Amino acid sequence: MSGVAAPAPAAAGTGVETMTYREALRLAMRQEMERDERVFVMGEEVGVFDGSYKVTAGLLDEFGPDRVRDTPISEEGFLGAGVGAAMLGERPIVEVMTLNFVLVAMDQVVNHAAKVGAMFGGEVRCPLVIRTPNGAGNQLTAQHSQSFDGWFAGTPGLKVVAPATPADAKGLLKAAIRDDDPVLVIENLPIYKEKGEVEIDPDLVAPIGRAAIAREGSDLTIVSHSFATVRALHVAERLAADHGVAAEVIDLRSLRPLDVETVAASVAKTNRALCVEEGWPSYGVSAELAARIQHACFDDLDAPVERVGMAEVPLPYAKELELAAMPNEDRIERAALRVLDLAA
Amino acid sequence: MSGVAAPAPAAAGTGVETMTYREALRLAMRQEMERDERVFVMGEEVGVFDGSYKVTAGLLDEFGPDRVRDTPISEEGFLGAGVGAAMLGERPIVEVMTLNFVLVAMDQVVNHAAKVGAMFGGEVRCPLVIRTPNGAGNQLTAQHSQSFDGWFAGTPGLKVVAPATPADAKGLLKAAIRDDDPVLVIENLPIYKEKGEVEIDPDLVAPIGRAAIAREGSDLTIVSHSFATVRALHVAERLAADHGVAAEVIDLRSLRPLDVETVAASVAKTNRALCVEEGWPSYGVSAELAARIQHACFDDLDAPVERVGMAEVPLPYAKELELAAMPNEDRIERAALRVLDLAA
Amino acid sequence: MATIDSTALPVDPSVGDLYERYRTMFLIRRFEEAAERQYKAARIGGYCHLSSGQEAVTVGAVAALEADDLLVTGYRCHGFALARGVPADAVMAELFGRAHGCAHGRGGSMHLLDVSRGYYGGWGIVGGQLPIATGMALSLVRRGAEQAVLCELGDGAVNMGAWHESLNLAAVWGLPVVFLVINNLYGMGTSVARASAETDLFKRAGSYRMEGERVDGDDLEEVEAAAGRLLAQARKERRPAVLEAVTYRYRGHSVADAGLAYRTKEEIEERRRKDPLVRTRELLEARGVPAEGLDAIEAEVEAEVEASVSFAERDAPPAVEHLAAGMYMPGSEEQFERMRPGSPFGEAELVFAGGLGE
Amino acid sequence: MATIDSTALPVDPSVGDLYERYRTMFLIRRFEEAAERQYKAARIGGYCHLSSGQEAVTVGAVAALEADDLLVTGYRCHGFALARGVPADAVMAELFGRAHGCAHGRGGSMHLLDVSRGYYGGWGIVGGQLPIATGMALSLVRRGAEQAVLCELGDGAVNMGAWHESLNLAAVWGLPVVFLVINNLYGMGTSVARASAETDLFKRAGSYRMEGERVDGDDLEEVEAAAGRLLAQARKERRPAVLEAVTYRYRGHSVADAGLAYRTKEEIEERRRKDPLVRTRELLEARGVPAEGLDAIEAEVEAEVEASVSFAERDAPPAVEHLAAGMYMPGSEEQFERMRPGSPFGEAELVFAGGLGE
Ligand SMILES: Cc1ncc(C[n+]2csc(CCOP(=O)(O)OP(=O)(O)O)c2C)c(N)n1
Ligand SMILES: Cc1ncc(C[n+]2csc(CCOP(=O)(O)OP(=O)(O)O)c2C)c(N)n1
Ligand SMILES: [Mg+2]
Ligand SMILES: [Mg+2]
Repeated sequence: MSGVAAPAPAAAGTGVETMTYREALRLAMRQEMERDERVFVMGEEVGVFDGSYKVTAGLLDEFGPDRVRDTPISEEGFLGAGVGAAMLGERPIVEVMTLNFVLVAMDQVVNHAAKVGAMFGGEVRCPLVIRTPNGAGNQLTAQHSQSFDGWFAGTPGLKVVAPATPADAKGLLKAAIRDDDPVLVIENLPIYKEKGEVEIDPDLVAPIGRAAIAREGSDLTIVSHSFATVRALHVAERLAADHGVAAEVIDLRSLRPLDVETVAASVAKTNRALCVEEGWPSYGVSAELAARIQHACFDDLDAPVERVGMAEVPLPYAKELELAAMPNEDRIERAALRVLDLAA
Repeated sequence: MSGVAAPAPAAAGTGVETMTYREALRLAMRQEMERDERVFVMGEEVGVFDGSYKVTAGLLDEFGPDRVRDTPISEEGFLGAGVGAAMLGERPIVEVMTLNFVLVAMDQVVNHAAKVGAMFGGEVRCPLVIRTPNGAGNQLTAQHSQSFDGWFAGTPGLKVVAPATPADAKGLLKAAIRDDDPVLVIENLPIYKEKGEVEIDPDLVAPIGRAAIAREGSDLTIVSHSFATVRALHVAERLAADHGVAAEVIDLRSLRPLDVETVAASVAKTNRALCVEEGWPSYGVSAELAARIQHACFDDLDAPVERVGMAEVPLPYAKELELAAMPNEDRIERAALRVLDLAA
Repeated sequence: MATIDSTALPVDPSVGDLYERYRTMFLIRRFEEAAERQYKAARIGGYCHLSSGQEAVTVGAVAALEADDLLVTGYRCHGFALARGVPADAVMAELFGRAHGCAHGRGGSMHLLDVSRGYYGGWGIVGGQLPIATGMALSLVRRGAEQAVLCELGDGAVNMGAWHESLNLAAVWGLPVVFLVINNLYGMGTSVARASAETDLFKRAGSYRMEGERVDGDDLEEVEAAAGRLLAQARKERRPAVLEAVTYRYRGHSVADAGLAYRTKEEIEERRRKDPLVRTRELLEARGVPAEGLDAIEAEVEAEVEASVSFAERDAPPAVEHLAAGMYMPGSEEQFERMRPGSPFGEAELVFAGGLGE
Repeated sequence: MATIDSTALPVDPSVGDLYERYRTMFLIRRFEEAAERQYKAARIGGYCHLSSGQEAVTVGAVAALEADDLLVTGYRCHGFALARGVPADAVMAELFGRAHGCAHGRGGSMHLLDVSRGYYGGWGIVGGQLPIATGMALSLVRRGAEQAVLCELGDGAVNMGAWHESLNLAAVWGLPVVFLVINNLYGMGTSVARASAETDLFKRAGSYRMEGERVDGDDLEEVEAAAGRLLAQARKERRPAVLEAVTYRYRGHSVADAGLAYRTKEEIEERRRKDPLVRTRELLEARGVPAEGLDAIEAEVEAEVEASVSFAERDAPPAVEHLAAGMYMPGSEEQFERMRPGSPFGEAELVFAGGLGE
């Protein structure tokens, strides 16, 4: 690759800082762009506008317009351009404003990026990163509130991660950038402002394919990813306080590969499982989880696996309807009590 | 609707004829086009070329170019045009050459057709039919062998049917055309040539949302749809002949709505379930099935629900690899024996 | 709606029309200002895309529609709904997410509609409305109707694949649709020059042997005349067309955007000096309409807008039991009946028990 | 590859090039005839899209590439692979689905490639290759390379949204890519006139202020000259362009299509009379190359094609244990390790045990 330098030694940096999820993503990009000239960011409004959700704020000033590239509104075109650049060995990070808009570029993701490795017999690779938030909230309505996470996780050839904490946002985005395969990094709208501790160390990378035990417990396993993990942790507190129940929360972090081992080990201990997701559960991520759990833990389960997600409607605008439709903490708690045979 | 007449009484016709799945689809379209002027067919090569898989053969001659409309290659455009026409009360049948190509029109299907009813508060409807085959076979390779059935079945606002027999191909396509909501009719490439008995009666419509018991049995429930049902029936014969096992085969016919009741009743009887699909099982249709079964039949199950589908790779070209990857009868039989605790 | 004292007006009937258009422009401006206040008071949620500055093209283009023509737009659609005659009450109630909103509180700001007025929405995916408008035009041809579709989009949307596919279909099939490109110089923070290789957007019509025309989008009469001519051609000769109207949005992309990261205060100020409302008012005065008559509009419109806010405040939110209303045609419940057993979702009650109708 | 007895040839070195091109055209013709026979004998599966009749544009355009330029095509790509120098053995083995095929038996007829020769595939979704080629051109700019990308597509593909988005990106960013539109008059059974509102396809370049040119695609030298000029501009001035080459495919869309439902035998016969192979041969003869020298090619090429068939026959199929080879980068197995427990799929062994490398 003439003209584009190989990775330089990582910039120095240590310690732990409290920052938002959004800032953690930005830190990951800055560190990787400093480290490796092949990394560049491309998408609508990532530059002059500082990112429509401000994730890329300041990067244009720091890295210039060649490496922080504003695009016309044409997701199919620029996402496909990311595939092509990646096939030549670049490390493009393509930001799509929200997961809803990936649908206009679906063919490039599923029929192209995901196929490069296998279809050409391993002769060429596609180290592309696609970053995009899923999720509802703020009354954004039917066309702007969706979570298609499972569709991509069900596509061989892709890898899919969905960090739930600022630390994982940094670690997994860095892992995705360094990965030699196409990785979809699912962010989330309400989670951008969540804060957490993040290790600054530029060499620290979170492993793809490893779930985390976000909270230990012995009575019930709640399996979740992305913002649902934030909800699950709150519910776990409520369950402890109000019902004396010790819920274990597994944060999947990665949807493909899926860490069934960690989930199964937890369920083997708690004997009860609840799967929570931001998207529609029918044919969604929680379906795969329930299917895996019943298979891996058939003799361990004391109750059927339950699922909670978005109500199965195109999300309506009115606040009252939106709240009722979302996998809110009340609904999660009620489902948990059902699994625990504590339902009223 | 000035100029487009309301449904006329159905053309006479009775009796039963043996015909291919392809012919049954054609019969359904002919009958509905005769009955209702609002019905028209649109897609690539549906007219002059007689359909790339010959489903629409002869319709252009019979109904003329206004009602059998060849389109440029622009799925997003003409599928969206179908949405618009349907919103004005037409009954467009949009043929997409294969399900793989729906990806370039995904936004029109999921963000538009599926949203019309709810997003506009019921003020306008979208009685659109999308017909398209899924499936692999014939070495069509990674970009032409996919089954995304679950993605659409997981989209509130859509209905999804997937007939496995010529009789259901006729009955369900007619039901889809008469339905007031957008319906995706998933056909299948290898199934087009399958033959079966079909009632000619133009008033006969198969109900959406009702699974069929394709074969009765007491030892094991095999749940499948589309071409997987054809495979499952063969395997059921083998299981009977070689192992004395009486397998019940449930043909789902409809994926959204999903007839959980029929599946659950069968599993309550057999205590064992195997889910088979043409697509990738991870995050696929069989995941939802296994999740539903473990929930509805928790106390009935004597073994974990098993799943068989396409190997989780972009389908390779070489015949040997393709065969190994497909959910072929050997693989289904082995999985069935596992569920039955008869595995070697 | 506006009560014009005809004795105070010159005889030329076209002045009456102009007066009416001016009033609508004014209504849009004041309505959106009120919407912004309500948004900031957290009584309106979601995105809120204002069109202040774009009133002339909005009102002029809609004025060129016949009563039975159809209208399809993007998400910046408050003005279009009002111009098409959707009552301010129904629009404001929709922004408040209330039951008597024009989409029964389901659509919000981006998904206004009124089928009784041939307005088929308010769509939120950039470019997504183009194939739909094209299909509506196809349906008009199929039934031999002498009607046309007006399809609004922004300068940013012309770079989407849907633009290309729709225009080609419309042209190759000869469909009665006019694509109205509102070129307000920016798509979010991206100027036309940074987004489009051909900055004369109307010229892109040439790729489909389609007529393309550019007008000053702040000149109400020019917009209406051009739209009228192209819509007539569409209706009578089934010739689709592109009409590019150059204008400006004063506010940010949405209420959440200050709108200054990508353009200067001076640029905005300069455009404000050429405000289409002022221009139109000057036109009316030049044609002899007394200033008092025009001032009267202000109070009248303000009362109308205020009334819409109180209407929306008083209107009830949609009932949660009807969460799934509209999703499927009533009657579909039976199809879904057998999905219930083993349903692992707490919301099953919502979807089924509430029924699909309202 | 071709051994030319230079004593038998005139001194003009350009004749040597022409001779070489002619030989490649001949190779493509014979190779595809053999492929068709093997397809009918069921030794080749999938789709099989032949390009007989299109050899001049294929060979002329590829001849204009520098060694380090890049090539991206659609699915009708046997000719492009051969013209770019991929050995007939590797192409035929791929069609047979064998381990030493250029895509190791994974891609088949539609997904040929050879990265060592800058040929990045053979893609099967109409229009899908355009954004990818555009991104490759972007990468060339990023690294300051004086190289260009040639991206082939058909007349049917110009109506896809991906065309529009890619051309706009290439133009607005100034990318070194030439879009070669092979206009063979039909996309499957649909003529250009029924599919495209603008039938002079090259004129669509104008929508992006891009240069567009049309050539006789059966005139080898005209194609090569135009492609050479546009590629040079792309490399040196970063000016993308459209080159439309009008030609004809003799055979059906694929081997499964007789190709007669949408066109007449007479039309095909008329085009065959102007066969680019004959035209190129006449050119060589006119420039003094003796007929015997040209006849000799035939035997030589036929031997090469036959050898490729025997090579493919003898080559082993890919091992089933390596079903998942290439899907993920070797090393990813570890990431997938914890997906195994509870894996309900009989194929887990295939995916994991076989490993991802080969
Ligand atoms: C496919 C898609 N991509 C991105 C967005 C996010 N988005 C909403 S509006 C907009 C800008 C559109 O600009 P323009 O077409 O000029 O219309 P304007 O906002 O100026 O009215 C963008 C990028 C979207 N809604 N849909
Ligand atoms: C998006 C998409 N739609 C449809 C098809 C099916 N298809 C394959 S080739 C083809 C015709 C393409 O015609 P053209 O671009 O003129 O190329 P040619 O076959 O003439 O080389 C079609 C419709 C496809 N592969 N991809
Ligand atoms: Mg704009
Ligand atoms: Mg062609």
